[in-house]
Amino acid sequence: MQGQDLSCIRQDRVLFAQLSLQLHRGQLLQIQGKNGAGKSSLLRILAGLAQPDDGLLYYKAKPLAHSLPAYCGNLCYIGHQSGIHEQLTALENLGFWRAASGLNPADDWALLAQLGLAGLEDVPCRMLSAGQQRRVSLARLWLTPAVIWILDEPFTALDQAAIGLLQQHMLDHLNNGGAIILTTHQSLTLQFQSLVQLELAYRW
Amino acid sequence: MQGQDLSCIRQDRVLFAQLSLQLHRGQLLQIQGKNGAGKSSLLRILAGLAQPDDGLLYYKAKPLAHSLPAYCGNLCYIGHQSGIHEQLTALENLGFWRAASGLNPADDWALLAQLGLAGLEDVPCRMLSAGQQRRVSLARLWLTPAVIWILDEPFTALDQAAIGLLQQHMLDHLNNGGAIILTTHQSLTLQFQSLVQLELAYRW
Amino acid sequence: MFKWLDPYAKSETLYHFCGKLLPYLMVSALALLLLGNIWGLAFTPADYQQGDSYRIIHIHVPSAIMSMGAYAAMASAAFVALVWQIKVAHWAVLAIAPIGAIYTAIALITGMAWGKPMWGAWWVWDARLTSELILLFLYLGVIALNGAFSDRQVGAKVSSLLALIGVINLPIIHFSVEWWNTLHQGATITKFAKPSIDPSMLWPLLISILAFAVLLMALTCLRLRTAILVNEQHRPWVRKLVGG
Amino acid sequence: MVSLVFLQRELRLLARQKADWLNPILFFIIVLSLFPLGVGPEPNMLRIIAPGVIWIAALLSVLLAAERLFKDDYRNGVIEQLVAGRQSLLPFVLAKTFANWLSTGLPLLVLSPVVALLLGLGQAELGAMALTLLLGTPLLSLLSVLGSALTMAADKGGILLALLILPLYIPLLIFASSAIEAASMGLGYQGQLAILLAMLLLALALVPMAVTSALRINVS
Amino acid sequence: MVSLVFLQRELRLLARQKADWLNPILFFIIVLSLFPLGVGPEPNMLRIIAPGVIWIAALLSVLLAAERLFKDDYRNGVIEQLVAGRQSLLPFVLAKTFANWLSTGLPLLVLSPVVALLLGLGQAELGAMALTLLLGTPLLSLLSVLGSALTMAADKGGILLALLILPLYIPLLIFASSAIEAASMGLGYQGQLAILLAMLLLALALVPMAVTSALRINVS
Amino acid sequence: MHFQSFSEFLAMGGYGFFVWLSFGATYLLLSGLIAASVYQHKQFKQQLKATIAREQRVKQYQEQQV
Ligand code: HEM
Ligand SMILES: Nc1ncnc2c1ncn2[C@@H]1O[C@H](COP(=O)(O)OP(=O)(O)OP(=O)(O)O)[C@@H](O)[C@H]1O
Ligand SMILES: Nc1ncnc2c1ncn2[C@@H]1O[C@H](COP(=O)(O)OP(=O)(O)OP(=O)(O)O)[C@@H](O)[C@H]1O
Ligand SMILES: [Mg+2]
Ligand SMILES: [Mg+2]
Repeated sequence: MQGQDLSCIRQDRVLFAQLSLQLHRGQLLQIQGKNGAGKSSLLRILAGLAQPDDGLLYYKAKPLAHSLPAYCGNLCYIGHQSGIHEQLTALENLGFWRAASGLNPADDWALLAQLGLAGLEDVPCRMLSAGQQRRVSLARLWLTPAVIWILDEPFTALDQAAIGLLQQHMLDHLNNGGAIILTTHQSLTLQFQSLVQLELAYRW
Repeated sequence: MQGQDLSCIRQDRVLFAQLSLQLHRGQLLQIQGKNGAGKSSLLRILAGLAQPDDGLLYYKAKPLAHSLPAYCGNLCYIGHQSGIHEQLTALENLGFWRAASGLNPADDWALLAQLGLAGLEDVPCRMLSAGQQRRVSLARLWLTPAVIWILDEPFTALDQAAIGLLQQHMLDHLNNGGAIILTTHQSLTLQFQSLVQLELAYRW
Repeated sequence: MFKWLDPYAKSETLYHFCGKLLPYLMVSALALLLLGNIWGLAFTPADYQQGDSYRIIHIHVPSAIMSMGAYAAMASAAFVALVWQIKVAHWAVLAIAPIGAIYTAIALITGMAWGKPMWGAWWVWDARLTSELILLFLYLGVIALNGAFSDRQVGAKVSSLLALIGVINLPIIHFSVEWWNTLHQGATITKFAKPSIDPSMLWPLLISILAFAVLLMALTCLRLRTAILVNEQHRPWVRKLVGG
Repeated sequence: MVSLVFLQRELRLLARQKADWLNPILFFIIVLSLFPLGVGPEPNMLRIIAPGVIWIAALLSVLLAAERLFKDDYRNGVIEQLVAGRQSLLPFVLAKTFANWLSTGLPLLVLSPVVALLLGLGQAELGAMALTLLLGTPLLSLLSVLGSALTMAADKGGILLALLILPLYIPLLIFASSAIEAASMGLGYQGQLAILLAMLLLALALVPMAVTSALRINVS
Repeated sequence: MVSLVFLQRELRLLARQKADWLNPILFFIIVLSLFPLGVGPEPNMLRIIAPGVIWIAALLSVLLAAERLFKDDYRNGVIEQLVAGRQSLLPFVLAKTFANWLSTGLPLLVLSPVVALLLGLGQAELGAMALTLLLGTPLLSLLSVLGSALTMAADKGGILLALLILPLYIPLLIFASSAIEAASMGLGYQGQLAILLAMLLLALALVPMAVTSALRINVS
Repeated sequence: MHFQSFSEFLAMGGYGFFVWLSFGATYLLLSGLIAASVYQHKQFKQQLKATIAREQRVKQYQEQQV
């Protein structure tokens, strides 16, 4: 996938212009930048949630407009918001996501236990701590068959153990031919071979 | 200030029991623990927002119940939530907080510029990025004359520059005889002499 | 006064105290109820105006009066709970609310069943009837509000506050007959000086009222015990009691 | 099927927020009982204003319940996720609509005998009322889902929703109350029912599409 | 003073969320115009039901606006902060109440001539209506602030609030509409006004306290 | 005894329906309330017992692991 000459303008301020980027299978693209540089805005454009003010996106060398369903089906976007319903339990939230993306039911209990939520599977999510809620929303990365992951500050609120776990999972995904775009202010602790960094300058 | 034999029970699970802690002027108390260990719950108890299920809090050797106004007046609590209104601008939010804690108006423009929000002072906060919103809510630490600060994961969403700035400000506060209780999953980068760490175990 | 109450604020003591009281209360409530109702149904003369339909009085008036009594009790518990921060009192509020709601429903149903033959309509929009309906809504409001919070403690406190605020409705119900001209009967037995009712009818009625009051206490004890267990389930004494 | 899972989620949410389907009923009864208090208790007068009053109360209770329909899911980012995933928006909307009707429309229908009693309606009016409620409440649910989707990202709450819905709702009100009135005068009311049915079918065809695009617009 | 700053904040929010004070007015008018549609347009009938209908519409529009009163500030953690700081809760509540009245009650008052026109009321009734609105809408604002504070942290939205408020509101409805009715029959209505005033004063004394404690409870 | 016969007692001077309706409803509601209260109490005790047992099993399991 590829983006060409992207630009985004928010409140009459040019966040970035003529930005081009490419992402291949097995590649991890880390977008860096100060607070307010436009990282989240860029990710939302890449996820198809917003339109670029200029420029085009390509997926498998075709403009995105033509391959939208294929692209969206292959995408997993996790943003600043959690995407979990506070009244539902972790288990129910997972089941919902599974169904929404057309997957078959599987052993969510084991997954949640793996994520350190053993014993909290059937507690409404609003009763979980900040980090536990984050874990539930990240659990989707274990479910999804999507190839492209777009993660906006996934490490927020997680403790060290969970960060390690998530990075390991990302590594596995890359090795399986996946591609990841992420932003984070914390530095990555594991060794990623195919790490590409893109620096967004904070423009005023 | 002092806490004795505190315990907290959430959803019939004992998070901590018989926990005692002390905090002196000039001291930084860092509470550590896994996700869901009960850090936030402890901080809320210390801030007087929740009642401990057992145990007593003392402030200046008097039980808290007797010295509540003095304690609360001397306290600045910043939790997971931002405490800023999304519709109001950064400037208006600061003005509100200033008034709410009975302070005199001062030069908020300079403060916001110092925090890297120059040019965004009069934009509604919902149009700010995650890290910029966090900066606005942390700006209160520059306003408040409170001696005790209670900060729940203050570094979330901040970039490295902002984290450095905040830590420097915390250092100044400690040197001026303040006291800080904080939780964070990121490690502190500056050197704090009087750092005390308290580990909360994740109990199931 | 609260020196005296204090031991009962300890939930374990209260649990056992309620447990001891419960059988006596329950048995005497049921006995009184049966006595009062059978006496009233079969062994008193018919009213010269209303015929035998007046026998509904033996449940209508007790349940109506005790629906208000239950509210008063609930509100006092709420007051104690909020002012002195006594947890058990919060639970008492929640224990009483459903009982009061049922009593109110009984008063409404029996009133309607009495109104059809007497006034020719199941329901009229008369002040007392309406305010009794509002009482039902207040009870339901307390119950619903408590259910609306996922944090049990917060729910209990907020519904106590609501129960306390709703007290203003009690005088409205009681004096509604005097403030608005209505179909409903004025005070007949609550006029202490000279009850304007025949003693042969009065006695079974008084017994029934007493029965409803004792039943209220019995049910409160029972439900309070459950509430204590639910809220104190992590305490060692509960664990030992239930046994595992 | 996917749709079923979505429906299951909504129902579970309803079951979780236990009294959520009870509250509209209580509200409906309370609003109905406000009228005799405000207007005066004469049975004749009540019977005349009954059709209008019932339908206004029904509107308001459905409206109030609809307000938060999408709010939570929007704030949590659930809808953002669904839009990003694209395929499953329509079943989601259908499930929401159906759950909304189950929790607000259906109870009103079940309640209609009680209402008839309270306002002193006769057999014929009761029948007409039940029939119009049967056809009208799904329409109402559709409309409020639409309004709720439109106002999802707006800062203003229920009132904006109400404003959007009310004009659309007026034809429903007119035909439904005229059906009940016709019944009370012993006339037939098949005509009104047919119109209600037509409106319902039209809404069923158009509203879900409108809702999905409203959601999509609101997210970006 | 502190209170003024809080009030200023609320007013600024109102100004920002521009149509927030316009919507209740529109809602009020729309509900009022639903009645002629639902009940039938005979002027006599309308005049009889007018007092009740006006007050019911007023209640509903204030109620709808009240729902979100504290929700935003709660979710953002503003109220948590105020509770932790403790001293400034009462001015905050007073400012909220006053702003709520300014944005919902006052417009209704200003609107009353239009309403009189819509429902065919005469001079005397108009006067009575304006007076009862003057005394009643502040009370209504106080009640809805109370309900909003009680349900702030609740999972359910507007309908629960309505459920809690409506019983408390009924006395107001009865006296206010009976005042208008008395006016329409050419009788005096000082008695009703005095009772309304008494209720207002009582509420002014008690409600702010209750609201602050409700906020405090909801946060913990 | 005020009534001459049982059928007269049932008829209640023509008001039988209303009288028995109210008494029936009353006893139904009251017994429902009592039964529900007792059931809730019993059920909660049982539930708690199950929870305690489960916790102990978890504890045992954890000790085995160590
Ligand atoms: C749905 C209909 C009715 C409701 C909601 C209702 C409600 C009440 C209430 C709340 C009370 C207690 C008042 C107090 O203690 O201050 C009461 C008392 C009473 N009711 Fe009813 N009532 C209804 C119908 C009737 C009918 C139809 C009759 C008889 C014709 C009746 C006769 C009485 C009598 C005799 C008392 C005792 C009054 C006293 O001594 O204070 N009620 N009712
Ligand atoms: N909803 C919005 N409407 C208008 N402008 C916005 C909106 N969200 C963000 N902006 C503006 O766009 C700029 C970039 O925001 P963005 O969220 O992309 O930053 P970011 O790089 O993700 O920062 P952070 O590290 O703080 O998350 C910000 O300076 C902000 O002023
Ligand atoms: N509102 C709540 N109601 C009930 N239980 C809660 C609530 N919030 C948290 N808990 C429970 O209390 C435990 C501790 O939560 P807390 O928020 O204190 O954790 P934490 O140490 O701050 O974790 P994190 O690092 O993820 O922020 C959690 O396991 C959770 O299950
Ligand atoms: Mg961002
Ligand atoms: Mg935390």
